[in-house]
Amino acid sequence: MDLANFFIQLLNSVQYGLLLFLLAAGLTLIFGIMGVVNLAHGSFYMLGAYMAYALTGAWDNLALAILAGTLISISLGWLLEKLLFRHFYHRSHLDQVLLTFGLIYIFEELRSMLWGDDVHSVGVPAVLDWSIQLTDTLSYPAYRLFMLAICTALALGLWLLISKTKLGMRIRAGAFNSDMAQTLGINIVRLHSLVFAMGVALAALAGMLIAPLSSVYPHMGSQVLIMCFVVVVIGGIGSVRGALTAALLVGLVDTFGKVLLPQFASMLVYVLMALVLLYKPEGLFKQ
Amino acid sequence: MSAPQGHLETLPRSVQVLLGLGLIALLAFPLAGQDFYTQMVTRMMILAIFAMSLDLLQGITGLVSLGHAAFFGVAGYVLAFLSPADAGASWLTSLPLAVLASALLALVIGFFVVRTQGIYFIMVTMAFAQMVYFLFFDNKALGGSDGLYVNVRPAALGLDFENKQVLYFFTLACLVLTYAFLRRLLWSPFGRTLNGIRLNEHRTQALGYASFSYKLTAFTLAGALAGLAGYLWAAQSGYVNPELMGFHMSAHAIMMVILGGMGNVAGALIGAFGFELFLHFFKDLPKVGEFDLGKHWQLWMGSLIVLVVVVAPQGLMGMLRPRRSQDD
Amino acid sequence: MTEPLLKASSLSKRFGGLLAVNGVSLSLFKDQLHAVIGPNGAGKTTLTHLLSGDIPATSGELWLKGQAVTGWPHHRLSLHGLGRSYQKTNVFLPLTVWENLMLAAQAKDALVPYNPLSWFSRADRNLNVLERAERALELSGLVASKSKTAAILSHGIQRQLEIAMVLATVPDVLLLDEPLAGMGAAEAETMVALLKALKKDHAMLLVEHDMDAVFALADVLTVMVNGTVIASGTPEEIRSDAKVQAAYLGEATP
Amino acid sequence: MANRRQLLTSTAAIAGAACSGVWFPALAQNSKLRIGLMLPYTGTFTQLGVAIDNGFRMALQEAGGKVGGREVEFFKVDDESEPSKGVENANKLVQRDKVDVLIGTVHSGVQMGIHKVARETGVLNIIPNAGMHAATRALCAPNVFRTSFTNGQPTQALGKVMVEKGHKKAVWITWKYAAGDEAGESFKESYVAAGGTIVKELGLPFPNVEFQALLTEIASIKPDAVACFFSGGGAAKFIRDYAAAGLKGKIPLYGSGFLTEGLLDDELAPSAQGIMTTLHYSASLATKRNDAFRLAYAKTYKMQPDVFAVQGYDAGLLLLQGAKAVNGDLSNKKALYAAMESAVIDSPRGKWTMSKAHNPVQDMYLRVVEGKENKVLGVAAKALSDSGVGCKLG
Repeated sequence: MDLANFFIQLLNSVQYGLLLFLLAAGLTLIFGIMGVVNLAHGSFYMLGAYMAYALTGAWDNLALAILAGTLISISLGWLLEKLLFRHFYHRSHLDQVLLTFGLIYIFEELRSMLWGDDVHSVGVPAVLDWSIQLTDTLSYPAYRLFMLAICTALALGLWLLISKTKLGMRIRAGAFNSDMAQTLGINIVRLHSLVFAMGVALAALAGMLIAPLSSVYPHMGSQVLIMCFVVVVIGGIGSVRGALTAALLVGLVDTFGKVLLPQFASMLVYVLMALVLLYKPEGLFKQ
Repeated sequence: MSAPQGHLETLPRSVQVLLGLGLIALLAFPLAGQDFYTQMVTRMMILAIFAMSLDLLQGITGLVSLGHAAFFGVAGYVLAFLSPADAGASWLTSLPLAVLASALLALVIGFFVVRTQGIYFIMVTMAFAQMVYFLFFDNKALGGSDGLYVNVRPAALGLDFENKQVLYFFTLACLVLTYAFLRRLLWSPFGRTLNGIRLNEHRTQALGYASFSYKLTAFTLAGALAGLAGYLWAAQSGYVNPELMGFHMSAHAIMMVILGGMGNVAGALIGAFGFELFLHFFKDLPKVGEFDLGKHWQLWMGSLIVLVVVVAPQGLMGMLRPRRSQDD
Repeated sequence: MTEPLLKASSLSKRFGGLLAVNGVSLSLFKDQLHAVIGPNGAGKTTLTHLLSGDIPATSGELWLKGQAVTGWPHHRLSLHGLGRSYQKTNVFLPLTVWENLMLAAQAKDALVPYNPLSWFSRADRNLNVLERAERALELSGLVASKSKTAAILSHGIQRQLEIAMVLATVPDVLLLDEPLAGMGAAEAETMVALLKALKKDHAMLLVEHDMDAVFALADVLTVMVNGTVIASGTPEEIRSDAKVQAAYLGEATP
Repeated sequence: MANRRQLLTSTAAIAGAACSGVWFPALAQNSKLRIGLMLPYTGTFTQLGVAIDNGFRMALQEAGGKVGGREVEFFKVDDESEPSKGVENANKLVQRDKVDVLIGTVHSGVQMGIHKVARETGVLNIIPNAGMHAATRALCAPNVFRTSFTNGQPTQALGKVMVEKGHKKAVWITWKYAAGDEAGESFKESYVAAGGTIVKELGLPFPNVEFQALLTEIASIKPDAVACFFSGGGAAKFIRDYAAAGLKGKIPLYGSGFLTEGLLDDELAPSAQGIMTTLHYSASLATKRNDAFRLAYAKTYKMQPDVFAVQGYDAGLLLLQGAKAVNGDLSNKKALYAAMESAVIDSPRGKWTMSKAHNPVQDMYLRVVEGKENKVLGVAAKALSDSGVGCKLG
């Protein structure tokens, strides 16, 4: 592996890491900050991807589709929080596991009834449909560079929101001690619906943004689910900075694992997770 | 489940009667049932043993393992490895070896995972189970992604598992023994201490109990019992594959235990039978006019699970237990 | 004086920048109650945690019944006769009083967990465990609420249960962290009587704010301020010690 | 299942249903032929399951809905592509519904479960897709026939083609699981035999679809060509990433036909132009038989058939021929199997016959993606038969 190749692989690992952060961002809110074990996170990601496919099919404009899709997923998140999740904040993690496992079944079937079971692809918007020549044989798709920018912006935005803004402070207070936050005049009920809706929207947004890169197919959510939990847990539950660091770390291990240690590639990420949890039982950046 | 249940060892009358009747039904069942249903009920009993083994961890010790299927699958693979191509291995030797293999694996993994707490325990058990899953999935020598056959089912002491009735009653005996052992455990000093660890680990240590070795023992014991269930599954189906130790199987076990109602082992038993019966029921729903109900079994199953967790926080067992006033 | 049951020398605990306990040395002797007083944040509770092994000391040594026990984990010290109660009630709330006591009483000669005998024997049929639990029940005056669930007991009775559970482990050394906190006058009175009775054949350390109880019970008094011992001696010596008065009892009394 | 009355009634109900379900094969002649369909109706391979189901039913409809002169009754089981339930679901059809023939399935892991039951109960099993080698090699059985392919068959034809096109140094890439390994084995055999050398074999964990790292490796190795095995969503993504990485123009991509089969929609086609694959079928196969089949299928099901529909259709044709030879009495196993072994299937993919190990001996077509079609360039391998090594049949 010569130097140029190494740097390209490094770029690949950073790009995959940021992609993983985008995927796990919604989970850092719902699972990380609100403490709800949300196994249905993968289903929201899948719904986002299918919405991108359906809406670009109708309007042939990804940006518009993403806008509409985000609004739809925010209302879906808000509705789910109101109907179901509101009653589960003080329930044990096991109840949340059971609830969200049931939701996986429901969303998988709704997707099959609404959009069928075929494999689809979503077009890259024309303005981004070009590549930069890296080496004589390899070029780098602009859409992935665009994704690099989007994910970095999202990471920065989420970190700023959570740790620097008043709303962020209220969210953290609510998560840390919701009863105390309530007595200080924070409307916890509205805050929880807002944060939950944001979490669902982020998961769906990830689905819509990544759709042009990944194709759209049944059960795509379940393949992503475990990796999102790995990222959030390694980073330290509730820490946005932790999730970003962990995502980059997993991106590194996965990318170079495939190239250098192919026969152990599939186990490396889990070895990393076990090592982190045994060395720092609360993750890298425990609050 | 919201407020931790204190009394695990006492079972309400209605549940005891239900279990008694259930046992009689299971004893009589093979005489009436056709081969397929005998095998179906055998499978339910195997899953019940698996669920009870997880309940020892989840309901009694308060350790939620999302990787319990690793020990279930490994025992099945041990039987596959020990089975010669054209003859049945003797279960007299292969069963203990399989259970021992699962116990050893549980001891090794337990030594690492038992020191973590809460959510991190859930996640680290999942990580180790995925490692075991990929170890078998990626290695041709261990059967690879398509798995291995148990060519001829084990037999010993005149009990040949090729005969469905024999395996049915052998599994029933294992079910009853496992249930009795775990129920008895609840009354033992070991069981009481595990219960204490679940309710308040810090004070349990303050009283003089080395909670680490208690939790490790419970984890190993649960791994061994899961191995028993995994061995029987492999003996019954004759085919083992990596999915037996996959994430889905571990989540399935957690579902059965929560659905049934945690802690007193009977909940896990009822949860296992209930979960499987509902699964079969929804899948065999007929075609009503143009709308094939059976095809959308995932919708009905998902809705049922959500309904149970919203309506019955204590699981199915909660519904059987009369609303007890606090100071019983 | 005979060998101290519990001896600590220059125990310290640093939390990052804060030196919560700074080089504290003290000894507890049989049939003697050693009270530790001081303003809030003086490090009294942290000291009890260092002695009981709840938290590891940054430096310093510990001897229990003549044996060096520095760095021993919490449960091992407890098994060797060092019982402790907690400032914030720390019992098994969903269990009844009797079940709490049985679990405490069972610890003394519990088999190792991986010994199958401990899986099969009946916990509630072990005679000396029953006897220990019964004794603790009577001593702490909880016979009336024996089968009540701990969660629904009044705060005072829960504090009594806290002490009863320590007694059920039949310790030689007793560390009591504000046993009278939040108790009504009557309950406090019975508790002081109980503690006085316990002084016989136990070495006791009492952390308490209730000065009447302290001066009624203490054989030796130690005053801590900001993590260090500023004075130690008989109650009379402490009462007249200038340093104590300046730091703790407000203006010097005439 | 909440209370004891409900648990007991349902257990009794099952027992009762079981007794009434008892049925005597002796009355086979006039009663309906029981056909079991065990296919993925949910999960990642649903699209394939539905295509096979459609193709199979269409074959029977075209023959007047009768098999060997007998009315037909269908029994469906959703196998969810879940290997751990393979044996259980197969037994549901064989032991509970007492089917005469079991058509199934797609996923190799589930096929292992079916194969176990087929070998133990002797039920006639026609495999419409799963390409696992064992079923028609070491573990072949007289009552098991396959109308699709062995995992290695398509790539067996690929080696010679690539060498003929002047690609002496190639990279092989696929998922590390059974189907990928088996496809890789036979590609290596054929490619090396034809004089090519495999510069590197790349593999990634199944079902990981993050190809970027390995595409970078390929770009740095600069082989003459790349050969691969991918299918479904992963295949679509591989094509997009391969094109997006600029490799499309520079390093020609070859693969087993499943890389492009049924995936060439408006979004993906541009990235797939020029990809050459070998498969035993193509939608643009210009034969009257194929056109008639495609027209009938489009009319009946309002969608375009793919190779999986053809494999389901051929399963129907095979069953029809076998049953006709024993005029419906499937219990006459010897004559039935003899007829099926010697059957000549007039399939939309072209006529094919059954090998000794009960796997199709069929032409492998070389196809290239032009527009939204896999245009047929010619026959890459004439009447290609799987080695069937280790099979003691015939």
